[in-house]
Amino acid sequence: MQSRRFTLVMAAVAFILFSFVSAVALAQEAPKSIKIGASISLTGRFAAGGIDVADGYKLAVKHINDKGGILVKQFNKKIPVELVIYDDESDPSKTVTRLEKLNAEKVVAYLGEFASDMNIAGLGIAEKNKIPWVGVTIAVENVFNQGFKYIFGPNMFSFMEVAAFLDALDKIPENQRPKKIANFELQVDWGKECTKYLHEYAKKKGYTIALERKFAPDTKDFSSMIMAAKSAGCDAVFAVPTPPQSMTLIKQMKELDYAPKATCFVRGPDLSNFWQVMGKDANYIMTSGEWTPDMPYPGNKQLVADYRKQYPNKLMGMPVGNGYSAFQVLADAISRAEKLDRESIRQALTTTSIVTVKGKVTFDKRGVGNVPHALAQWQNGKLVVIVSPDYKTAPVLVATPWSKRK
Amino acid sequence: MLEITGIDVFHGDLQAVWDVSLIIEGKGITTLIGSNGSGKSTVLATIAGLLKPVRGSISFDGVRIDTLPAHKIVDAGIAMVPEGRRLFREMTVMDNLEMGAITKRARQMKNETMAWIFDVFPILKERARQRADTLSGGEQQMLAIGRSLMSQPRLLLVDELSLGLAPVVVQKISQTLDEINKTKGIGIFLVEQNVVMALELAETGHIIENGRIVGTGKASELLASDQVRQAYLGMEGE
Amino acid sequence: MVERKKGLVLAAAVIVALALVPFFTVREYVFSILCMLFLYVTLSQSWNILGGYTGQINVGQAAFFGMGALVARLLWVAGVPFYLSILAGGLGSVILAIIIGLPALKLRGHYFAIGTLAVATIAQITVGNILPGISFLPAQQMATYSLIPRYYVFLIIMAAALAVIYFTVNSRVGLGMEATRDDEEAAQMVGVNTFKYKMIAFLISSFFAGLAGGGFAYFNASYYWYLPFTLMWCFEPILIVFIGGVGSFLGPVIGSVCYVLLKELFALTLGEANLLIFGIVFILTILFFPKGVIGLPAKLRQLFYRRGNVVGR
Amino acid sequence: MEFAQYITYGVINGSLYALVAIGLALIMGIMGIFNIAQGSLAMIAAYGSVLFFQHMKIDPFVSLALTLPGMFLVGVFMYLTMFMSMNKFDPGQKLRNSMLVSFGLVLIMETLATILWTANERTVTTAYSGTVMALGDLRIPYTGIATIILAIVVIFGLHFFLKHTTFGKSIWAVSQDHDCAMLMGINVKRTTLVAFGLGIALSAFAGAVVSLHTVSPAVGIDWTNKALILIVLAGVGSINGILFAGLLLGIVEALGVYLVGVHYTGVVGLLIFIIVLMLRPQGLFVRKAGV
Repeated sequence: MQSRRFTLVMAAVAFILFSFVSAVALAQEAPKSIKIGASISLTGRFAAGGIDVADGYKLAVKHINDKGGILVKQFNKKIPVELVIYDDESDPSKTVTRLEKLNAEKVVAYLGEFASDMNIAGLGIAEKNKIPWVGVTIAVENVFNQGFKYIFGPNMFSFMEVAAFLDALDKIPENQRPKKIANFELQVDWGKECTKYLHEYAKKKGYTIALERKFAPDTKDFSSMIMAAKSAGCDAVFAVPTPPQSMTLIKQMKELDYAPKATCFVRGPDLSNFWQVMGKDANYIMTSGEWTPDMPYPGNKQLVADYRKQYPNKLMGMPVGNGYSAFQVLADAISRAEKLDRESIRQALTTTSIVTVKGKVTFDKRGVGNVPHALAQWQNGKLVVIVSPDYKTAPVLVATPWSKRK
Repeated sequence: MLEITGIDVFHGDLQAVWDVSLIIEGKGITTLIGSNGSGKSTVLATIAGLLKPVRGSISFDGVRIDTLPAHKIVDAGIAMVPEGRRLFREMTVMDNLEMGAITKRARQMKNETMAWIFDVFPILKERARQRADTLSGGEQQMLAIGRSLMSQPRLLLVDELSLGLAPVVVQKISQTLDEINKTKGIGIFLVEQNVVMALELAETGHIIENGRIVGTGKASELLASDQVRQAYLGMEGE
Repeated sequence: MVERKKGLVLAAAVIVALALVPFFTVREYVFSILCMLFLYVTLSQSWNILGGYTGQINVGQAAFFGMGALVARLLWVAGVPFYLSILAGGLGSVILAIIIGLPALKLRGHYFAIGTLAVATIAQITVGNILPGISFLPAQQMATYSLIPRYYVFLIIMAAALAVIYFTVNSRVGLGMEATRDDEEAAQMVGVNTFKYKMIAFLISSFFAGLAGGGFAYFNASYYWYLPFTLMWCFEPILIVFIGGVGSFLGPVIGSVCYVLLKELFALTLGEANLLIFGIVFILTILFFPKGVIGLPAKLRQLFYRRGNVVGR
Repeated sequence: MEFAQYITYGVINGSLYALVAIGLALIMGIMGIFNIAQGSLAMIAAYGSVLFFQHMKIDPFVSLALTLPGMFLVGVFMYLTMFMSMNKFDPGQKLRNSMLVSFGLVLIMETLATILWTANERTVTTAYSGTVMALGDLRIPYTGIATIILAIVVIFGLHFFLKHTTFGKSIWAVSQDHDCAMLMGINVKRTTLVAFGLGIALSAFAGAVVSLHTVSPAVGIDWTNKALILIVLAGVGSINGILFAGLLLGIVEALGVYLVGVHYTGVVGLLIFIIVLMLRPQGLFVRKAGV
């Protein structure tokens, strides 16, 4: 009895397996459009940024296709874009199979996703499949020191965030300017890089790193770090916490009555709902200003208007603009490539120079993007750009002690 | 009066009781004897509502009870002392008794009933605040009986009273049961492997074998019969 | 016995047929998904020998999977041939299992389960703190990266795991394991050295989990060092075994096929709601096949012959 | 002084851990159901608190009046549709299947929350958040004080309910012997239904406090993990022990920060946990088995 079932089940397993394999093998499709693929976390831990990025891509595709698509010289006509997005469930090992699936569907390029866990797993696949990858939030410079040829990062990097933060400090009048910086280092490669550059740039500009403390991505209690910074007399704080961590950090800083003149949390406060959930405690907090709805670059107004129309209930987060911008870069490269093969598109990407909704994007030899270094600050319910190389910005506000805030 | 008419009962896919019909008089002491695995406990569990008959019916004082859930059967006046006592081990003696009086009818008279039970089993009063699993075997059996009596039953089902107890203790407890029956008029239906004890205590006896009733009669007559003596008392007939 | 032989022949035939797949298709997607499938079969079967056959619910499989991946990757990137690296990864896990197993296997039930979960969490945090960076393949290995050798590595690891575990559980050792699972105290009383069987199962389990980790390290072009230590690798093998049927040899195989392929299918077709639908299907499966998918034939038989109606337990 | 401040946060964190764990402990200890969706239910309840606060300005501790019955009904629904059918299994299989089913629930709730409320982190910032009671240099946040009080009241309240009320005792009786409870005339179906609903309703307390920290759809499993550690630390079936286990873990984590730094907090807590497990495998607060 037992063994009969063994045989039966083995046969069933074999059958299911082979029908799956053959079904996949037979599903060939002829490309009638420009196929671009992305594996994105639509569910799970990283879905917040993932869905925003996907929305940015989708809106950009819609805008291009409304105009008939991308002009491809080889065929001398406009070809519409077909964007294929698969969910990787915030699981990096799924990213690999999704990207291989997209490869099998003959996409001409990959678009990146939000969370670095997935991006890191994915870009190796892009490199080995020789498919150009236009990232959206790969802020780790080290990735680009590996000699990859197909990876492009049209976004702000660790060193740009640090530079923008110090630029903001420079803009504060001499008599009020913070001098001693507390660096809270997140124990991931991005945090390590930020620390490296913070030391390098601070030295150049005459700031001291008076305190350094490490924390992990799952840290939920920051009281010890805050107390240490307070007793070391640090009047500026820099960190790249996760979004929930930046919320907890601010709450605990208030509880422990620590209000340094400048506080920069690169992630978290850039979320559009940050003011909504944190209220006026978010005041004076600085964050990445890579993209905001108010930026005066061409096309940004329309992006914001169309997004608000399409998703009236959603707040517009920074990843939407970043996604939109990344797609603009790719579409530009495709039209300049004049052909629809992956190698030509890669070639075209290396010579990118386009003004997107977040400003001008170019790439260096490694694929590291050069984008405007911008920093933003929450000022009375609005995320205001305080540092930008391209236009006049609002003044930097120095934080007042908690007890003096209303 | 409990009337069982032609019930078939299954344990999963296995049939344990075949077409059993019994009449248990309300006032007296009745016993069902049989060897291990003969189906006698199954009959009891079916009366108490833990198992449901696939065919046949059970009624108590004219009311059909086999369709009721177990806790309603308690409400209807049938309480069971389960095999192996099954006390709530982590609770005190008091709390165990309180659990016996959970039905609405019983709860109203909880204090009076408890006083009576402490009367019947004075040792329980002494141990009232102790955890049930600290009692001796005999005390545990008393508590189990007391707990079931808390529900103010008219019929008490007792499953394997003598299991794991010393003969003296069995003797004592069965005497108490007899008293309860005589003074309070609570009917007792006893299921036992200890055939002699059961038949000496009971007025009427039934014999079950392989899930079927094979004999019925006055307890004293059964005790003397060859059938019982050969099968259960290990005495060869001459 | 004849039937069992037939089953083994069929199993061998399936393995051989799988080995031939690369000759019929070159689609890398097929390989990548089959690689994941083999990985999950290996990992869940390695969990099954300890959890299913010996009754020790290990919720820390990620520690052993991760250890295998860590050792293998470090050695491989340092220039050691990959097959040696992967073997070393398996041994690394075994060493970890010896260190952890000696005290941990004295724990029973929930305590062993949560204790191993704690070990896995500690491993994840520690590796994340010591190696916060990314593990890249050297550029020249990246340039020659191909999925086909990875496919065979996973296939071989899976076949080895299935064979070793099959013959172990069907031997005298297997009987000892099952005795340990069914009633540890009773087994001890009749003179079974339950600790020995638990340890054997634990070592086999960790070895193949480590090999699977090594395969994973060989498979991924770039990843974070802590990735193979994430708790997902603890939970998924358990789920898969329970879906398929715990303590049966084919359970993990069936569970993996259902879990990996169904999830993939849903993710490709259903977009944002795919986990919602998967969750519902998953719950319905568990409710209707409480003993796992392998209980399906018994369930059907029961439907046809069902007569008794039992309430209570 | 700094040290006292660490410990204060440790106590606050530990109380929150205990609040999350208590519902799981009740359902697991009393009913033998392993509900790994408990953290996700706290997540849903926390979203309830967030939404009530955002749209109607109702304080999370006040909106408990709404989230508690709401979660109770969720529990009743869960029990009737999924967990009731598991009563016929033996304890091992019941534990196993309930774990699997609740894993499915985790997936469903996470995805549903993402679709309904986006995956963005939320938090409730009330007028009093960030305000503290200052004892010299020691600063104790009022939300922390509320957390500690809530944990004490809920856990001791539950303990009292189970030990000293008739209905509580009957829940306890059912947990010890399901069939025998039936024979006593306890309406087992109703009792288990209410007990399960109660266990799920307890997640509303956790949710209210979690909403003062941060909540996003994926946090559920993290909270469940913490809760499991507490349950084992306390001993399965122990109710009061959960509070002490929570405080112990919170304080040990705080000490860990003091000794080795923030990034190893989790490791230190778990190492202590493993040591406790080796020395006292039945749990810290259980003599034999019992509530």
